[in-house]
Amino acid sequence: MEVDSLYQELILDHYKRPHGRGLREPFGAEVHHVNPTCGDEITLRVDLSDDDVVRDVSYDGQGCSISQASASILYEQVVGQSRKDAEGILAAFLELMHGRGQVEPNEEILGDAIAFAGVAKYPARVKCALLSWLAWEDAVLRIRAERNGSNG
Amino acid sequence: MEVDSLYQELILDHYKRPHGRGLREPFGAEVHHVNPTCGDEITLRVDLSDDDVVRDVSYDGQGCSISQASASILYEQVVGQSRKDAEGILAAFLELMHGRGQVEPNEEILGDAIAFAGVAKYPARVKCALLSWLAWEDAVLRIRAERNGSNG
Amino acid sequence: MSLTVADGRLDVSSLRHDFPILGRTVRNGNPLVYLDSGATSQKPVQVLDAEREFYEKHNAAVHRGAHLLAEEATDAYEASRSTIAAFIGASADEIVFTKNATEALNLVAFAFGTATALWEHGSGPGPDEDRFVLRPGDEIAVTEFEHHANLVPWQELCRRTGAVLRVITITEGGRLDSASLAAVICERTRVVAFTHQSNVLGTVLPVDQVVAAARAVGALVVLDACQSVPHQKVNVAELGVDLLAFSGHKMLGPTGIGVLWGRNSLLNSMPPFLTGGSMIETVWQYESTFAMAPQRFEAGVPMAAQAVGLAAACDYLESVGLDRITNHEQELTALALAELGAIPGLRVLGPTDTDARGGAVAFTVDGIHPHDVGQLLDDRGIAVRVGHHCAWPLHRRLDAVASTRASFYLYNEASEVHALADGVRAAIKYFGAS
Amino acid sequence: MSLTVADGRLDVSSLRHDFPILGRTVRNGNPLVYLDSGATSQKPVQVLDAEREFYEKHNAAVHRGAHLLAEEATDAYEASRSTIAAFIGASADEIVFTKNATEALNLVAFAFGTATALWEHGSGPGPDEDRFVLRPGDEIAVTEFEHHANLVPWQELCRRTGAVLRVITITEGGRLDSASLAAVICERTRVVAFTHQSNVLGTVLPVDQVVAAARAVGALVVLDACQSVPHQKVNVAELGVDLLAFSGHKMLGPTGIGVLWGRNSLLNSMPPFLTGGSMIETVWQYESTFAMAPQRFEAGVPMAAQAVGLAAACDYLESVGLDRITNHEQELTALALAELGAIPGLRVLGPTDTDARGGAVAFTVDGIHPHDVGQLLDDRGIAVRVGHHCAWPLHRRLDAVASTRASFYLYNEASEVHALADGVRAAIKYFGAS
Ligand SMILES: Cc1ncc(COP(=O)(O)O)c(C=O)c1O
Ligand SMILES: Cc1ncc(COP(=O)(O)O)c(C=O)c1O
Ligand code: FES
Ligand code: FES
Repeated sequence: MEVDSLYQELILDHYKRPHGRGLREPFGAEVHHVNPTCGDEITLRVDLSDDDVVRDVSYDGQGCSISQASASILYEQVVGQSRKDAEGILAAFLELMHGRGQVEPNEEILGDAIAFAGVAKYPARVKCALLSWLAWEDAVLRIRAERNGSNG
Repeated sequence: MEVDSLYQELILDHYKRPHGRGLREPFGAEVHHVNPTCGDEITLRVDLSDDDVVRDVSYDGQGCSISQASASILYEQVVGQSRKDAEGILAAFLELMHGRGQVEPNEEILGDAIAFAGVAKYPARVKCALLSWLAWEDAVLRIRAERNGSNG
Repeated sequence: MSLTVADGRLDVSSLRHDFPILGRTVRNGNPLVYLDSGATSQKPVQVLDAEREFYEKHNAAVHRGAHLLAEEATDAYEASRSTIAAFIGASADEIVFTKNATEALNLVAFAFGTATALWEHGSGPGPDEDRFVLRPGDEIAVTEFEHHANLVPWQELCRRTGAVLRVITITEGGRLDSASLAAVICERTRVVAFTHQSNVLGTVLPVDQVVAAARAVGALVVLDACQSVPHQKVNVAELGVDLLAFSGHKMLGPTGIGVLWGRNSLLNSMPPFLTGGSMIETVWQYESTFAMAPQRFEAGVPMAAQAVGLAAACDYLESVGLDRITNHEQELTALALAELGAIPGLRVLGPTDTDARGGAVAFTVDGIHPHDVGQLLDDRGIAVRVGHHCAWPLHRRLDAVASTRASFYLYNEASEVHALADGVRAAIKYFGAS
Repeated sequence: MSLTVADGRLDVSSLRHDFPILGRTVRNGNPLVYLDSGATSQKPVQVLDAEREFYEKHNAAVHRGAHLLAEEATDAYEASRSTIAAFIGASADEIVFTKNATEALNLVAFAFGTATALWEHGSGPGPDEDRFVLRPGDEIAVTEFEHHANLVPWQELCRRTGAVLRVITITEGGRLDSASLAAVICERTRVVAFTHQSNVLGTVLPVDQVVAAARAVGALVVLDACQSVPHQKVNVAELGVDLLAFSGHKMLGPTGIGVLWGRNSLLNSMPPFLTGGSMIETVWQYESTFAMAPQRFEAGVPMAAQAVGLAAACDYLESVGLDRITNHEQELTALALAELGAIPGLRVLGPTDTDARGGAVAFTVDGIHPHDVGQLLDDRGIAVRVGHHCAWPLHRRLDAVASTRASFYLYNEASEVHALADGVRAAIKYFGAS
């Protein structure tokens, strides 16, 4: 089935047994993102250390297999990374998702997130895969904006 | 030329030498009508005797050959008639104009106005032919409304 | 055309030949099973040919020219208006062309907004328009069934004017709640806007009951007929509503055209909406007066080719027979309700019998997201809709984030319903749910 | 396609084969001489084929489905947006599809109306939208050139909000009056809305001059580009205006589609206009939030097939070459000005040379009404427009009740200009005037 390229084993695994799910303390920012076309939502918290290490990403919400698995893999990939490195992963992930299946995924940077390569061929599912990642980006931006605000 | 059926000799004559043109006293009502598609206008006065005879129709304005000739022929046909008869002419004229060239004109009722039979085949010109006639109808309605108003 | 078989039922396999897209294969070389007509319908060649003929032979700006082509184009456009009017039992001067049903519904909401703004600024409105002025305390009623197109314009109107939005609720079984209807409609109600047929649950609403309640308080009745006009004989004279909206693209017509119906006198009492060319009577440098309806609401060069296409769609539907289409859809719906209803873990949203119910069947499956169900169906060539179907508050009310929806039309076959049920079972197996 | 001849000029007789309607005969068996492209253009088969292919292969509701057809339809729709954006030097997220230019201009006027109403009712608007709030004393400036579509919406906005309409006048020669521009634009000016090219006089307005005046006082600049985008290379980045509108049907595209261009950040600061499906972010029962532009302004199922057709029209125009089209039209215009100008009793309205002037040539003939001139031309198969061409105040300004207008496009030939002049002379003879 063509659809197997979308529903990689790894994605189904993360979907059925998500990692890092649940909202936890402490956190620097909490965001709430919605996918307007389907109504799915995610609440996501990011804890960023003073020296810019992603200490935790915790989340809750509802959504399809792709969005749930994507949040789980986001957790796996970015927690413990420096913010810079995590942003690099995000950039590579965005490029992959918007590549319509034409972009060669970089496994070194993406790790397990390369399992989403097949999603890029299903434009309607790209938003699913991106829901948690864009929430993460937003949360990090807010933390930094707040820090800059209190600095300046 | 096909267009000769539109521009009957009689229409061109009335256009070049309009009858009854100019605004005169006395009058029971004066109306101002506009053809929105071309911007042409007519000011028209009707004098209706107490026993419902159309004593005068006087008019002024600008417009194409069809509208000018039509006003002139309106004047010819209805002045001196009873209101009832004049309304009969109007009804026959309206039927002819909306007949798309399919309605057999009744010369007995319409008189010279049958020259407009060809106009019905040019939908964009029907409004031209009707401009003065509908103004006349409106003016008569107003006179009667006023009479009823002062009666009632 | 002979589109029926001996017993008076639809000859579906014949009429499918009129729809080129239905001969297509999709993913994995599967033949297309199109069960998404609730979103938009497919188009028969008769409609496409009519549009093309207009462009190739008669195209000109309508109501703007005096040359032969302009006459022909205007004739084609106005003849289409008459055809479409007759299709719903109306007369031509009651039909306003819009770009879709959404614009038609907004037109009505903006009539209230404009009349109110003119009143507030002392620059009108005329006495006729008074009916459209919203004053403090005035209320607008909608139902929980509404598509966003018949909800958000009213929310926004309330924000712009200070009017209050009230909502008539639905029962557990997915029917209009009469008690709520009675409780919501009151002397302050100025408009009752509701859907004829739910695009999610298929529920056909009791129009006469709502009309009676609205009439009792003098409220204007606006009907969203997007899901009824394509599927059943709708006669505006019998419905008793004041204004009614539907879209061309859901009834075999082209994209880019919708219809607002209203009695001519009512339309003429509404302030204009979009302004510009062709909707005017006189234009001065600082002010203008406006044409009578329907021209008053058709500013600019209109979607003439699309009107011609929509008229061809009406002709096609008439030639097939609306009643036959309704019956055919009911059979498919009954089958779908039976087949899907038998699947463990599957919950059909809304009425589970075909009583006062059209052919939209939305459902959820325990443990599988609607989008994942839809994806597996898509992989088999089955096109359904997933999500909230532009009825998000209704989904919340039903405790469903989203649903999977199959919707039927004249060209669908029983075999496609079986394929749907097979596909759902396969999806359940694939995701190892229930 | 090889649409040019050796010296780089247009190969008109070849490209005419792409336009089936041009092979038609009209009254008295005369071949059609179509000189009414200013009202609407004819369509090449490439555009008609593109639309038809969309319907026959990819039709589905865009941005609403997850199945293959819906993906393909969405792709086709969004790819069309990119093509059309590139055509005017913009990016895709700056392009809003409307039903025609009239809707696009109304959208802008209603943004002001809505922001003002929300402000007055204390229900918003957001800080971004403040730019669109009109307060007592605020002014809106237009010019005497304007088409009703860029005049009446502003008149009506003033009626709804209490803002004041100001008018920049024109010179005797049919050019924008710089002194009037300087006098009208002031600190109170919030919007300057004007046409790029007059649909009556052909005058091309000095955009930079108006932009400079508007910028100096912080006013928003709205350009009606209906008569420029089809005929010359328009690059929004170079123009410096804030918002720009044009129609598809005047540039070889289908009826039923128009475009509003604006920088994405500006579009996002405007309140929504039509509301409903696909333009929302979240919908609750009593309130909603909205998507970013361009989706924010595209409520309901859009005119997808028409977007595909318009993109095909852009491709066609590009393949012919906009510069070549401009040159070709200039040649025809020069010829028309010379031939018509030589006819005794004929008065050309507006500029009589081709300097900053497009291919609309309107004229009056002493003693013969424009409609009668047009009728005689029609009898010879020559289609021109008669009347005020939706620019009534401009005609009053020129002391003309109406005029006869010929307008040219890529498919017109010099022989057609001769036919026009012959026809006018014949009309003069027919009516025995001058
Ligand atoms: C200068 C100008 N502005 C606006 C319009 C309105 O365009 P549309 O009727 O396509 O909305 C036109 C054409 O009718 C025009 O020529
Ligand atoms: C019930 C209902 N109302 C309104 C609409 C809006 O129609 P359109 O998107 O064609 O404007 C739809 C379809 O999308 C619908 O199903
Ligand atoms: S369907 Fe909602 S996030 Fe995937
Ligand atoms: S053209 Fe104006 S009345 Fe005939």
